[in-house]
Amino acid sequence: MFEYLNDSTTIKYIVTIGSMALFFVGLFGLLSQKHFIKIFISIATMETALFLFFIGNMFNKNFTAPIISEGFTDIAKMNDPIPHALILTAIVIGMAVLALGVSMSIEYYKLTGNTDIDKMNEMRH
Amino acid sequence: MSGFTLSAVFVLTLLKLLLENIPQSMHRAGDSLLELNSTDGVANGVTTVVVYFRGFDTLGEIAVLFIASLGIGLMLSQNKRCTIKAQSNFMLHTAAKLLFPIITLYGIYVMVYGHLSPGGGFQGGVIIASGVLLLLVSHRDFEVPHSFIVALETFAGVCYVLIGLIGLFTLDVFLGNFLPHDISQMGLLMSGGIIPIIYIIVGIKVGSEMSMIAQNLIKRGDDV
Amino acid sequence: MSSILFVALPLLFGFVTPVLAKLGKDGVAYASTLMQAFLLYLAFSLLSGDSSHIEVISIAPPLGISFTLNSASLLFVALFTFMMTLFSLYYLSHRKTDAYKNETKFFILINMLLAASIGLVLSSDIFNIYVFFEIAGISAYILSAYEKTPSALEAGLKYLITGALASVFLIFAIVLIYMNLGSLNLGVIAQGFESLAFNTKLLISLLLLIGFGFKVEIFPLNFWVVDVYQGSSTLINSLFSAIVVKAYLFVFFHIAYLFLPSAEFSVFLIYLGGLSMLVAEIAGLRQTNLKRLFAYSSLGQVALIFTAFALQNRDAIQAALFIVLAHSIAKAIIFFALTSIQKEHKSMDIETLKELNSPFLRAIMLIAILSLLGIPLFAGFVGKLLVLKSLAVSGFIGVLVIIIIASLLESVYYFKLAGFMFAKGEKREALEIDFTQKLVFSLLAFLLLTIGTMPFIFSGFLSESASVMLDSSTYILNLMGGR
Amino acid sequence: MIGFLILSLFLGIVVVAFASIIQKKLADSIILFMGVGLGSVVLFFIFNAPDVALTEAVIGAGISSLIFLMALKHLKAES
Repeated sequence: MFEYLNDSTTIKYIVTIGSMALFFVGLFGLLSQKHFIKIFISIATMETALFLFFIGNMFNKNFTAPIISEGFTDIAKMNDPIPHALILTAIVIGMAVLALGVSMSIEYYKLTGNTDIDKMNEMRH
Repeated sequence: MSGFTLSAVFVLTLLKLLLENIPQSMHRAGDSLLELNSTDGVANGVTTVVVYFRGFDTLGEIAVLFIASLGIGLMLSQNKRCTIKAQSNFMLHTAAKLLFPIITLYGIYVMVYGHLSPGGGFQGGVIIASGVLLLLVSHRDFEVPHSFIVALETFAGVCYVLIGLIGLFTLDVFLGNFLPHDISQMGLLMSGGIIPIIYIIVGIKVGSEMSMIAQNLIKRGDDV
Repeated sequence: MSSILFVALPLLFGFVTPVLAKLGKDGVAYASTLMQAFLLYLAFSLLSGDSSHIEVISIAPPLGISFTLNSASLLFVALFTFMMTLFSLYYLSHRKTDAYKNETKFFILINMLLAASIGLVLSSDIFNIYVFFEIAGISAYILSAYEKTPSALEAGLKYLITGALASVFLIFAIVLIYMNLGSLNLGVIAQGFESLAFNTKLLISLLLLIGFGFKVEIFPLNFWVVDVYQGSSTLINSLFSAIVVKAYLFVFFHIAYLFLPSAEFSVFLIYLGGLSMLVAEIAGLRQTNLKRLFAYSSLGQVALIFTAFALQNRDAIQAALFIVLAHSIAKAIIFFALTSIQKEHKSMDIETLKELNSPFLRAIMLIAILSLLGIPLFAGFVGKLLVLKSLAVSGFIGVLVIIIIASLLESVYYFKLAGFMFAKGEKREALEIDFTQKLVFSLLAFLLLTIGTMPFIFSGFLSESASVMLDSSTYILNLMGGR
Repeated sequence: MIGFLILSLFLGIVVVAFASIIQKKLADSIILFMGVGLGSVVLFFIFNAPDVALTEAVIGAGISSLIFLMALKHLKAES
């Protein structure tokens, strides 16, 4: 079904356009939404978009996962493991920052009753 | 709608620039890494990269988790803890008790087999922490033993740096693989020298940090 | 071997601190200061050693992460360890009366900040730079929200959101670099960067500029800085101003010298720097809160350093390094002094300076302000003069005029400040400063005067650092040879 | 087949992400965000990156959504 989509260049186009669309959704959310949680969701969406963009572009459908196991020992036909390692690191770091942000916004809400990023103006009076 | 226009213009420009020259397949650092990978006797290429070739990144990463957990503890700390309200549903209570050992076992499996199959310290640690999370949600009076966790995370952090420094002094390489890592052992549990050990240490660290984060977020008192 | 220690020791210290806390809070405080003093000793013994301090360390040699310690990065490492040690010394006496809550966590955070700043400067691997970028960022977010007042939390949140956004763009740039060049090592990237298509080069440079632009506080992306300075506690501002920004500035230009797409891009950077300085000084004019005012002054000075670095010739970089030293020292003095004042007066309004009754503090602050202003015989003068000179030599008369106008605007509010400090009026009781703090202040002021009166002591080393920073081919050679 | 799979997953993810962003009720928004995480897990798996897929499953779709949900307990639930 839809065999013409299986070409590797086409896959790269799909990945690039799709992940940039996701990036756009995140950026749009960041610029248009006000609630802290929404802002953090938007940032997480942007990050996910980049991860998909990277892994998807480095993907070769004729290759295998970079794990040597029975029947899969041909090193020349494995996907590059470095992007996987980088994205692994980036996912964990992104999660840590988001968790910190969420806890800060909880405290901020407890103190001021405000969840709106545009109404953060403790210092303007 | 100005946000919509702005982000649309930005992303369309990005897309135009990106689509104009999609990178060709070429020889990348990862390919040479894969060739070297077999000399370490570790089956999972990603594990070799994460723990060995880019070990300093992983050290930085657990430092990030450590600081984040510390910061969350700092932000949400207060004298008043969440009081025990209604006892949770009996089914939930029992199911959580039954599931927790299984989740932990699975987490340990993912952690220990990180150099042979997908998974490893991060994933295993987080899986164990999600088991703790389940207990925290279902058992209102359950608390993660604080001093035990502190001891655990300190032990893991210190071990990581010390193993790195031992490598530096014996092989002149930070995180050098000073334990025997024979290629013929590949695929066995005991293979890969220090790599599985470090990944287990990372798992302990990640698991304890994530448990603390979960505990702090759940047990935060409801009002000020 | 030693360059790993600069990062590994503070990290290790951070990891063991929760257990060290069992010894008592004083134990942690003294141990932390001792550790920083040891790093300072290490840095200075390297500085005074033989002149060619080039050291490349590869972790997992063939393809792993490399660290490069050369004259340029050593200068910054020495500056950071020096500033951090003085900060700890100041805090040691400050904490007797006014300690932070949960002090052990505070010590962990400042040591992590130190490790990350040093790591940023030393690292020769773009993804490793991202990791240190995040460590420095995340500890700075927590430090600025440390006091958990509404304004501190607001500052922390603003810092965190902009920082998270910056890291998204930085990851984007790294992703594109790896996709197009197949490596993360700065040397390999620098070699291959020239051969890329123009659009890709432009895209990568713009993404790097946006990513680092948030952190180096450059004009359209610096809206968050002032609020962060005002919301965070005064003592911590000295770290932001003296260490964190400097680390980001060094990394940004270190990368820019290795792969800048074209000469037009660097002209763009020069104008951006001039514009940022002008905007910051105009906005600084009508501030009445001391922290906010000095935040704007920081923005102005950082923009000046940015312009000087962007000129991309040896004299300008030497000038930039002079301003880096002068600005770090002066801002440390200012924020330490403001901490002492705030402890006594509980207010940061500009009017409090009128009531200040401490001839010592007034004199010290005056020295710092004169240095920031660029009065002859003070440290700031040397750098500013050299920047203006190299701008004139390179033919950027427009930027030269902008910077002179901005400096005049700057002088308006500095003189206003000095006027408030020496105004006649009711004084409070005398503000006592204890011996350690006096020592710290005097050492910093002495350094400012030394740099100002005898710049030739430093200029040799600074010009060597400048040429090392600019000389990318040697850097690449060392990096590749280190394998 | 693989191209079609990738295309449809991307379409789904983008639509779900957009819904999650514009959703007024935060609880719905977070659940939809979990959906984005799940979709990307499948994509990562298709892209021969099982390690990343596992990480994204436990962290991206698991823990971080739970963190958001925990936060919801404390915050105003409407945006």
